[in-house]
Amino acid sequence: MLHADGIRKTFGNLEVLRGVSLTANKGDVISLIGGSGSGKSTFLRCLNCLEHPTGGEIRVQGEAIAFKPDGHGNREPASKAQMRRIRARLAMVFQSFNLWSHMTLLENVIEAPVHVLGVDRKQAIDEGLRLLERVGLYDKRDVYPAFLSGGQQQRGAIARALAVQPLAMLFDEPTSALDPELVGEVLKVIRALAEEGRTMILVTHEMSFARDVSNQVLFLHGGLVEEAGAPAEVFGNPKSERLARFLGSFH
Amino acid sequence: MLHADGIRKTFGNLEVLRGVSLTANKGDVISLIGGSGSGKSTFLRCLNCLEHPTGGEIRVQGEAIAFKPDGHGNREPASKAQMRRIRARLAMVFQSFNLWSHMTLLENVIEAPVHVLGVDRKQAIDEGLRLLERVGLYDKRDVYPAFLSGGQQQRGAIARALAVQPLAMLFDEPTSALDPELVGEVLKVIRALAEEGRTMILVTHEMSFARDVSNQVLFLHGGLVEEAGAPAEVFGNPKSERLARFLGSFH
Amino acid sequence: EKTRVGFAPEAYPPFWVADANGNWTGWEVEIIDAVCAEAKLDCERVPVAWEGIIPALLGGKIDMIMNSMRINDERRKVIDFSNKYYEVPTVVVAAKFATVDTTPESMDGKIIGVQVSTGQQAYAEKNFAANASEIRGYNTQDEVYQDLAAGRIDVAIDGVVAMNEFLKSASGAECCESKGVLKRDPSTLGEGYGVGLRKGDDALKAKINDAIAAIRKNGTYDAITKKYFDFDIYGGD
Amino acid sequence: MIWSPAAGSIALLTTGGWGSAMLVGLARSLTIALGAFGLGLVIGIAGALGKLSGGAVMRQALDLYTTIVRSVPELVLILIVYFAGADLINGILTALGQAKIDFNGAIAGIVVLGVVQGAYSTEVIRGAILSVPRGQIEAAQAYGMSSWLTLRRITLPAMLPFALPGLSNLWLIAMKDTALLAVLGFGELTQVTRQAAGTTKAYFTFFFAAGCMYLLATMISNLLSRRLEARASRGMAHV
Amino acid sequence: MSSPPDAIVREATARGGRPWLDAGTLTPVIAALLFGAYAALQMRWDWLGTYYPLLLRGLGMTVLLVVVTSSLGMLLAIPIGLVQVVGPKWLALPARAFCTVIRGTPLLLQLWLLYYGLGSLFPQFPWIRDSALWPILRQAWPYAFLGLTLSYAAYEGEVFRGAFKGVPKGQLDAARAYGMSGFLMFRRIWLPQAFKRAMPTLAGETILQLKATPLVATITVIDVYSVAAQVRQQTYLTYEPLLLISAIYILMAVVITKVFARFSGQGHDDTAFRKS
Ligand SMILES: Nc1ncnc2c1ncn2[C@@H]1O[C@H](COP(=O)(O)OP(=O)(O)OP(=O)(O)O)[C@@H](O)[C@H]1O
Ligand SMILES: Nc1ncnc2c1ncn2[C@@H]1O[C@H](COP(=O)(O)OP(=O)(O)OP(=O)(O)O)[C@@H](O)[C@H]1O
Ligand SMILES: [Mg+2]
Ligand SMILES: [Mg+2]
Repeated sequence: MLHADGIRKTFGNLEVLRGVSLTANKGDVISLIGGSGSGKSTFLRCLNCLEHPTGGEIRVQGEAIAFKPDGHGNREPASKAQMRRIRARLAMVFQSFNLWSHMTLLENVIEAPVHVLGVDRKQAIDEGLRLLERVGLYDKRDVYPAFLSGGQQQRGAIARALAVQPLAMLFDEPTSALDPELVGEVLKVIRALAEEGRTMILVTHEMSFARDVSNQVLFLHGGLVEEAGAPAEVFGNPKSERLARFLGSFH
Repeated sequence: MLHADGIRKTFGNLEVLRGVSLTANKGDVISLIGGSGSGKSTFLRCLNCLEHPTGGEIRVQGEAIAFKPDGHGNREPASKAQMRRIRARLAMVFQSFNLWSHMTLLENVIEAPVHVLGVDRKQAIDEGLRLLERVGLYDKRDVYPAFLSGGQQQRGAIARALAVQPLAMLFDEPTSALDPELVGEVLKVIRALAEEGRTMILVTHEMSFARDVSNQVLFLHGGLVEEAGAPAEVFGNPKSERLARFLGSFH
Repeated sequence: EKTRVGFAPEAYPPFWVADANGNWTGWEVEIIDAVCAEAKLDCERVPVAWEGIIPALLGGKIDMIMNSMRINDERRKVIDFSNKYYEVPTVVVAAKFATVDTTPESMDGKIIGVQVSTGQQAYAEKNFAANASEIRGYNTQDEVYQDLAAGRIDVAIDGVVAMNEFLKSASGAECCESKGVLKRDPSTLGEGYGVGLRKGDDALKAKINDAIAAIRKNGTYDAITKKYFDFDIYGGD
Repeated sequence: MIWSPAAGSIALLTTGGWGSAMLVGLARSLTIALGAFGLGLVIGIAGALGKLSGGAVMRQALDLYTTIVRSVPELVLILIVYFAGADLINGILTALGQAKIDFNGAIAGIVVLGVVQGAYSTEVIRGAILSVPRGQIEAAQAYGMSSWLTLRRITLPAMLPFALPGLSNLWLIAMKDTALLAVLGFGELTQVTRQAAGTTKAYFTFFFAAGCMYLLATMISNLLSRRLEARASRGMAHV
Repeated sequence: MSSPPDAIVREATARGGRPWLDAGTLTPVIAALLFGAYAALQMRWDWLGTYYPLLLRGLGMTVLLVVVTSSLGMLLAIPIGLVQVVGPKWLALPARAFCTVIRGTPLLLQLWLLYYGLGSLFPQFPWIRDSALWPILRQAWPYAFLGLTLSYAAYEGEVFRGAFKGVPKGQLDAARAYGMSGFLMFRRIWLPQAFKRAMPTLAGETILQLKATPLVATITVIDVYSVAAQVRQQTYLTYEPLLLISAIYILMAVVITKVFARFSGQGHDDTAFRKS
């Protein structure tokens, strides 16, 4: 359903991704792990074209994103309309949530359905309230993000993502900005989504969580996939020495 | 050497501390643990009068800090000179470092010795450079804090504290603002200080570290010391149910 | 097609007097009306700050200036003038106790106040600059009188009519008196007061000149003048 | 007599009709200020967007505009824009075979001050847009919003709390700058005050009264803008 | 006006983080050069020969006004800002009122009130009129300096209020924690940091002060603007004098920017504050 093939990305002279591939089928939960600066976030952002990959191909439900040269030695999406269509289906949950600060929680949730997908406002509100209830934030629907705790904001961001009925959800370190006490709360929601059969791709530092929830783990190192496989395999029996060292530094 | 006796502190109607006592002898390393909002920071700030305790007594090397009513229903130190003298000997390392941003690292380190203690500038610089070398920041002596990483700032703040040759050092969550990678770095410095026999009082969320480094642990809850004792005892065999639950949420 | 007559919206009695509703009255206002009526012009008065009044004429924002403007050589370089429609002597005024007359020597060490870009400023610059301690330029004549009364300037120069008006006022009567009439000096003090026109606007100029002559002849001019003055303000021919 | 006793001053304001003339002047000042501020706002939004996302040529041209306007005194700018602006417009109209237009009165004042205000608004709004956290805009992109939709739904409303303090300052400046139009002979508050003072010779009374009117207008504006700010930043945590 | 000073263009470029002299920079430079050439060839500049001594004198007065009033104003502004943050009510309220009144009324009106209002009260008192001060009080410049100083003090008082308030509490906590006395903390930590925060605003505000100086012409003080106005009135040239002094003001604004850039010095920025 979502294929990335040989994604490369350079920033100036810095080669961050040197050919990273990934295939996500419906219901897959894929974790990306790796050291700081290994390009996990960059790869995730390439998937929905927030960064324009320097090379490689991205296909969503068989449709390849078309690129053209951007005149500065990089590529950019050839059709803005296509890019927007695809983005709207790959909902991203940011590490720092990025809820829109001038909108209440409910307004955040219905914004994209109403203004991007053209859903009827009334219907979007019904659906939005249902989703907020689902993540336990029904009471907070009229509150502005600044007045929510980190964990509540994170769950709000998840509701916002769910509201566009995404093909796949992209999570960038969904818990790293949270208190240890809030981590559990958010992981619970993600785990529930996984059990529902949602397609998810997540960058995470929580190894135990990655092991728990995902059916595929990719270890990025030096801009390449150093090792990939089922979590039991990757965590239980790391083949690469680097992965072993990386896992050793966690307890 | 440092005694706090029945410290109480209320903010408006909020009773944050309801009688907390602590005795630190030379070479003691005391960890304060407890849930968020349990008053750990407040207690630490009471020790050097950054907050004026509503009740209780503080004695430093046998000398009690004298208080008088401040006219707003609280107390304030009776003698500013005494308070300043005592503060200068209880060096505080803040959670957010609070290095003075308009001074280079070296200037930060020599500021209090030169301007508060009246040490000769030349001598203060010599000592300051020695301390910066000790925390591995000799190269960064002429850099402004904004250009240092979190861990470097934290170590700089420790050097600044050491420069006043404190009787005791007060640490407020010395690692919580740091990357996991930087935590180790700072903990190493603190451990070295502990091995030198420095008196330290620290607020921390790192249970493993508290266990490792301290000879006394205080668990604060509801404005009171819920449990106190040697780390082996407190961690290994918590008597209070609350402490057990609190420790359970860590792994 | 309207003819726009530029004037500086400042009190200059008895030529220009404003009331609170923004209506202007005064000798010159009535003369403007009479001239326009005579010349069959549909006139509209347009307020323009004095210091920008000639640029406004040149820039086509107004078509003529009727605002007690002296006809002098300096101005003739850039604009054209109608024949004069009045002329009064220029006088020197100072505090009663001051020993001042119209000679440069008597101006030694004095502060002279004049309105900027007027004939009297040009006269002062030309004749008194060497002696006076300062020639202070004001935006309005009214401010000159104010500072004269306050004793912040020693000497003021202005046409005798406006000056008399000031000397009749409470503050003027208290402090000051006329110290003499300046000699005629066409290059600075000019040859009377005329209507300022754009160069080449000869048709309008002819109309105005005819109208001035006509109202002089048919008695309108004298009728208006009688309301304000007990002498003939036209001056000699 | 320059310093009239209070009773006399009040009598001057109420009986001579000068008091109401000043109120009319104030109304004209406020009208011009409002027009200029509005025009400035339009220029400002366009200018800020041009500076942030326009081509190199446009950015440089805008930089030139804001730099010049912000370092040349308003008094000079007003004269330049008033004279050159009218010449330019009428020159163009003549070249097109149209009749000249009358570039006088309130419209001129609004255009002149609006061009000056526009330069400042450009910088205020540009700064405000830049203070919108990048993530807010990225989130909009991630949900497939087009640039225009992002601008309308996210960027502009989100920048408002940052822009409002600067904009309310600009409004106060617009109000006070109308006083400078006196150099063009406009009958706004300052001009009326001068006439009143000149005619009645009660200088202190009228200058003081005008000062009070400006101050009152400022304080009311402050009150309103504080309300507006509170409303716009209702989503921001109070610190 | 001749070509805009390179420095401004470069300034503008540096701010945008763009290289100096790309295609975009060339456009306005070329436009300015063309305009400069037009101005030089098509406009009249012969009057410069006659008026340059006056222009220089006026320029001197303008520079003096800016330098003196902003220095004095700054000295007033610091306490005005400070008492509003930490002062007792009886000091904070008057300071607040002072800022509101001055900022809420046009400077033009303030100058008139001072010169024609206050200034003309003095001569009514014989003991002032006969005093040694009278020769100074009857001049216009004292009122110009006073008016501009008060205005700068009020605007900058507001800036300093924000700057003092903006210094993070933690910075002061740290100073207290090391036993600094109130005054030492003010001198060593609070004031320097407030200054750093105020600096960028101060540069802009000082340019505003420069731009306010022409108003003194309305109370008969001869600054560079009033000389240009005189030239306009005497030569009836509409544009040339205006363009010349525009160029002069732009140059002065560049100098002010540079001077403040030097003062605000090197190194640190606010990122440390943002982290916490
Ligand atoms: N816009 C950019 N311009 C230049 N370099 C960039 C940019 N974005 C990221 N990089 C660089 O690319 C590298 C990979 O960054 P990325 O954020 O993808 O790492 P990461 O694996 O997500 O790390 P972390 O775990 O710390 O979030 C880093 O060296 C980073 O400095
Ligand atoms: N200046 C203050 N005014 C009012 N309430 C305060 C103030 N400082 C702290 N509090 C309150 O006192 C309580 C204890 O705060 P404190 O910062 O000491 O907690 P803590 O144990 O350090 O928590 P954490 O682990 O989250 O840092 C909290 O409820 C807090 O809201
Ligand atoms: Mg990342
Ligand atoms: Mg704390």
